[in-house]
Amino acid sequence: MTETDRMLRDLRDIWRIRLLEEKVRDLRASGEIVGSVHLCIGQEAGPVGACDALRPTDALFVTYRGHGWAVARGVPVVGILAELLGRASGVNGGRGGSAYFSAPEYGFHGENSIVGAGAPLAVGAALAGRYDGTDRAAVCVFGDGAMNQGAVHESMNFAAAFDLPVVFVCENNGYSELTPIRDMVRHDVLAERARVYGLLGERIDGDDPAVVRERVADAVESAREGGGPVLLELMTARLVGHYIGDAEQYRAPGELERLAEVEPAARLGRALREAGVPDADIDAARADAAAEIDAAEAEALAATPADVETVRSHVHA
Amino acid sequence: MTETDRMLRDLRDIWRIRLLEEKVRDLRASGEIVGSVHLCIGQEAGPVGACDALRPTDALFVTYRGHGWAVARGVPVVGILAELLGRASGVNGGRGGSAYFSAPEYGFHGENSIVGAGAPLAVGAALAGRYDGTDRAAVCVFGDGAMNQGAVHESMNFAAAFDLPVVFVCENNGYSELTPIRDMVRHDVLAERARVYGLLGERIDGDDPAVVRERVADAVESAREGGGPVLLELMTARLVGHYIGDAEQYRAPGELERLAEVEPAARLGRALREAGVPDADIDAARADAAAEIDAAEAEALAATPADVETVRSHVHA
Amino acid sequence: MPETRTISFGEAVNAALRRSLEERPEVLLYGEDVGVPGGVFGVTKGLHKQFGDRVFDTPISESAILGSAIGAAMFGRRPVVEIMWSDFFLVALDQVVNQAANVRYVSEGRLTAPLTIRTQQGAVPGSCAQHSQSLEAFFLHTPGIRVCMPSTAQDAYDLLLAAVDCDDPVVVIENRALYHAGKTEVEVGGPVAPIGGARPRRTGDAATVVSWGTLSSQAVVAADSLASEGHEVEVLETPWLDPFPWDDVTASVARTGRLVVAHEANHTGGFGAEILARVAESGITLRAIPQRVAVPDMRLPAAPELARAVLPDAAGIADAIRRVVS
Amino acid sequence: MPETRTISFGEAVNAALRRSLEERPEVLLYGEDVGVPGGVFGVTKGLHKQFGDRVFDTPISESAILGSAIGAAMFGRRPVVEIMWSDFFLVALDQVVNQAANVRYVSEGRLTAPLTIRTQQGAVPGSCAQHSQSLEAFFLHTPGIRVCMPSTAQDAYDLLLAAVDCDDPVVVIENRALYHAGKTEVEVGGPVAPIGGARPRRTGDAATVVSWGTLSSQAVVAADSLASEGHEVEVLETPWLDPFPWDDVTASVARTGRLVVAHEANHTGGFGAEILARVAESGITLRAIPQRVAVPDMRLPAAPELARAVLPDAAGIADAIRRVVS
Ligand SMILES: Cc1ncc(C[n+]2csc(CCOP(=O)(O)OP(=O)(O)O)c2C)c(N)n1
Ligand SMILES: Cc1ncc(C[n+]2csc(CCOP(=O)(O)OP(=O)(O)O)c2C)c(N)n1
Ligand SMILES: [Mg+2]
Ligand SMILES: [Mg+2]
Repeated sequence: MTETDRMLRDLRDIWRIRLLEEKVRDLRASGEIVGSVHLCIGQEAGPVGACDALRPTDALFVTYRGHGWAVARGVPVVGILAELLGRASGVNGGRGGSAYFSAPEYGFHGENSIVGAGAPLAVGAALAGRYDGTDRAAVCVFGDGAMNQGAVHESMNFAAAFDLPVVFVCENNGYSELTPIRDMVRHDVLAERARVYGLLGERIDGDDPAVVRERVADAVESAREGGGPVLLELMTARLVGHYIGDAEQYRAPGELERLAEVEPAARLGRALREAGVPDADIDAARADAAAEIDAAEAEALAATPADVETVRSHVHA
Repeated sequence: MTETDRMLRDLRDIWRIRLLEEKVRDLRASGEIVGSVHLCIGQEAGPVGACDALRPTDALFVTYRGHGWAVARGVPVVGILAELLGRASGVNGGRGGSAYFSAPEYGFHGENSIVGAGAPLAVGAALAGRYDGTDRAAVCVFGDGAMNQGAVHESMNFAAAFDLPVVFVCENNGYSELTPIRDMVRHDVLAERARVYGLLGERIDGDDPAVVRERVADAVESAREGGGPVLLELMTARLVGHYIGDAEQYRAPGELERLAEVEPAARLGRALREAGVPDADIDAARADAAAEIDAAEAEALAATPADVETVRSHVHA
Repeated sequence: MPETRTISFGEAVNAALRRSLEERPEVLLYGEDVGVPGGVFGVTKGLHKQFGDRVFDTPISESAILGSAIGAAMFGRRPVVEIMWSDFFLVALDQVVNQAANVRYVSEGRLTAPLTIRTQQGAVPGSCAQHSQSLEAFFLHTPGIRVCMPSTAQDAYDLLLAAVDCDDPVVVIENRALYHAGKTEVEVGGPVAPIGGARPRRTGDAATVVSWGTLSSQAVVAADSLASEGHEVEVLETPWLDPFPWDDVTASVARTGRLVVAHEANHTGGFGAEILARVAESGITLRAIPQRVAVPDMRLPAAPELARAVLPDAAGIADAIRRVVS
Repeated sequence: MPETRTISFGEAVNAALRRSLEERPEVLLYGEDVGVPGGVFGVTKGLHKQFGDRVFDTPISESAILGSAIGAAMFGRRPVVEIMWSDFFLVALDQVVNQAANVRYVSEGRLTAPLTIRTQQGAVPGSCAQHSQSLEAFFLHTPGIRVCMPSTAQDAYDLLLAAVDCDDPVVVIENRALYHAGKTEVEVGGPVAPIGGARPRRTGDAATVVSWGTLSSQAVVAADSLASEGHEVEVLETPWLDPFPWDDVTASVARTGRLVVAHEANHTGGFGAEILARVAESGITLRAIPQRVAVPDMRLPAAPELARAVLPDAAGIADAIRRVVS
């Protein structure tokens, strides 16, 4: 694949996530989707780049802000939308909802709505790989704020002590809910926390899918080869509220305008134009994504509601 | 006070702890003391040096291995022994026992039997000082193994984020119960963990009371003046089992013999002799301590048992 | 100076916090997003502005939040901290059960931990299994901790003040569905009541319904519908769960001979079991088999239709009442 | 090949672990000090030697221990992990309640977490308030988790094998006072039983005593002393608490009309409440007020005399039985 082809594909994949999230926002506004929803608008380059560096057998554990990671991992958009809409055909039949769904058949081992709690699970997935003959790597995604949660600390040390192939991906979008991370730490280069556990840590541009792809690929490879876990801090920004309804009073004046100029879709579009790619191709990346998302929406909306008859099944084996 | 006077006093204080612990061991063996007991034999220099650098208004939170800290902080030995013996005159009337007693009237805010759980409490003591007009510092003591507990991580970051005057004292005795710390971390200079929170960290000789005194005094002063919390890693060794009854199979051949030569009482005795202090003075340091401990034992043994009548009081206000 | 205001549940919490901060210099208020942003539900709005650094935001570190509050309380502060969802207690329950609950007892009162922990819980449409549990039973099995669960704006105000005034650790469990659910008249500024006490929400002789939290209002709805069927049912709300008003409950059940308990927690091991057990132990002869209305021992699904199928509600309570009165 | 061995409770646990590791390559065994040192109580001795890196020590990181076991279980392993004291669960309860318990339900069975968590609990002379709690009620109020509490060497062996075999997360609560308390004949190597089931330890028509954990043997002692007073009492041990043998209990109570429940956990909100509640709901008419024997809602003091004054024992159970039979 040529460099520009890859960039075009990345752009399309970014749009697939962006447009899905915009759709979700609209469906939430219209009341079709109910409950708390955390959009990843602005943070799409991370999942697009990272998932491209994973094998189908690798494990992926993310947070409540996980729609983009699910899409990038290959979970069908219709299954995600149906899940958020509470349809029987949702990836979890409506049980997970926006903030806690999984689709292991696509290598997506689940969102988690407890900050930091996915980290130990990912460590376990990597641990299993030591015994089952695969060389599975596990990727665990969480936010900047999660770095201050005990379970994340324990997981990094545990994975380091046993050289487990875990790549910890910290999406640093500058805020934990409504509070800036810089006010909650004395030293705000979170990637450096890796060093003390004896692992590699790096702060990278989280808004460039090519950078993310390359660094995650290196990290996964090194971890898989026994080099120990890696912590990557993806510098990014969310262009929307923490949850739908967030008044975003914590933003500095002009912050959103400034962010809009450097957000990944705009950046990649500019780069493609600079590389001489015709506008039509660039527009097509978005249009293709839009067509997919629109079709998925129609299909999900038409799907049958979650099955009340079986609501009590699967509590136990 | 001259340097040698101070050394003599330190030696006597080390012996006060050592002989208390030996007494406790004997009373445990004879069945007068019942239950799990964690001795600090070999680790006496830490408490002796550190407590000397504290003010009466400072806060001190330690672990189940806390007898030595209590003694160094000024808690009467008879109150400690009575507590371990389950006497009404024990510092907590027998409710705390060996592993969970406190004596706040002496600035000893308690042992804790949950690994790492005292750290957040110490942070709170320091936090209170920000509002109550004191410039209280809080000292929190835990072991090497506790560094891998989530609550300790959260506490260091929390204290760092708010520049709270907390001195975290990690007594690195090489083992967590029966497991060597080096096998449980990839990078074993634990003091370096401080850096990532933006705090000062230093690994020091934990078996020299003068070194500990000086470094803790500096740390407390810097923390008190707003310089942020400090982590001190006191390199030390316990000369006995983790608990009474520990078969110590994890020891390397000759380990205990090697340790016996560098343990703090022996070291300080040698240093005093080298400084020309007469043997009689050196022996008196021990004899004074022995007299105090023996008297305390007699008094504690003669004390009335814990009061069963009031066993249900103080569950609530 | 007592005064009546027409305010929401959330505003009542805010008013109680403001008053506590005003009247007691030793009160601190902190937690995730409670300071500058004024709380994710807007409940602590304006307090950071008014009280400066006595009201602040924290890292996402529940063990440090709870533990530091205990430590500060030992040293004369009276912290009011927030755990944003009761589900999040579980990452730090040690600080409540092994630390806060023991401070007074083990030290024979030499150390105390007068802190208040505000949280909120319950299922609302769309909330996932990790954000919808009702966990009061965990605290009610932890001696040394006081627990309340206000469901009216008046109680949100009164109970929070009582909690702050209490010298024991108190867990105040609010409910996010109630924060902005409408305004009612609330008397503010009156004397601070002691902890404890029941709230008769409706009187009657046909049966006793005991409930707390959001189900209290559902119990009243159910009782009203039973009234239209000719059965006047007593609804006893028990917003204080520890101390629990055992005498009020047994007195009512002794009169009615019929008992229904409704809670939003899971059935097995929920506090409803304790109430049925105590009534059995009281020796009262019931005239009908006692009933519990609760979540049928499961995790809660996110889809609203699914959740609705298993969450207790007025209809379920009415059915239970019918079973005891018929 | 079934065979009978005379072994201690601790050795029975060891035998079950060894067999699990031998028969199931997907079993891993880990926790603090369980590997090279063979466990702080010596229960896992020899297993690291025999099974190498399938048996290992971990950092003091309960969240990582539990969470990694869940993650590994999702990927085909069958981890058996240890939480050294049940009190220590509280630093990481999230991983049990918010994680393990939800895996199967929320994913509709696409993901599962067949892990076993071994722990031990209870008060022994001298143990402090942070090392003596009985916390089974927390797990029993958490749907999705199975819970058992063996009190005999045979059950220590059988139940652990059943737990490892079970496709749900199972919490196995042992007791450190029992590990080395003497040897009994244990049949090892037989077929693995399914989870669940009651253990009648004594038969009689005068009353039913339900108990688990260390109090089971105390209940038998109490019943024996009542026999000498002319009352033959049924003692039903229920080492499986989830699933709980409700039918066995109600059948026995229906026959005796008299119920005593004894547990070492605190009274209020203990599982005894659930049993009294279920019996009340069963419609059985009791011939005496049901009794609970438990810790009287407090923290536990370290001094043995103090603890003895409040811990339930055979004498207390006998008194309770006397209250129901007289
Ligand atoms: C243990 C726990 N504490 C608090 C919360 C509430 N909460 C949900 S998201 C969030 C902020 C997380 O911030 P960050 O880790 O930076 O991730 P982001 O949302 O920015 O992606 C908080 C505090 C939670 N879900 N779990
Ligand atoms: C949360 C928790 N986990 C486990 C234990 C059991 N435990 C008691 S002491 C100890 C070892 C602690 O090692 P370290 O921190 O190095 O302190 P040391 O005992 O060497 O002084 C362990 C694992 C505990 N008390 N609390
Ligand atoms: Mg963030
Ligand atoms: Mg150690």
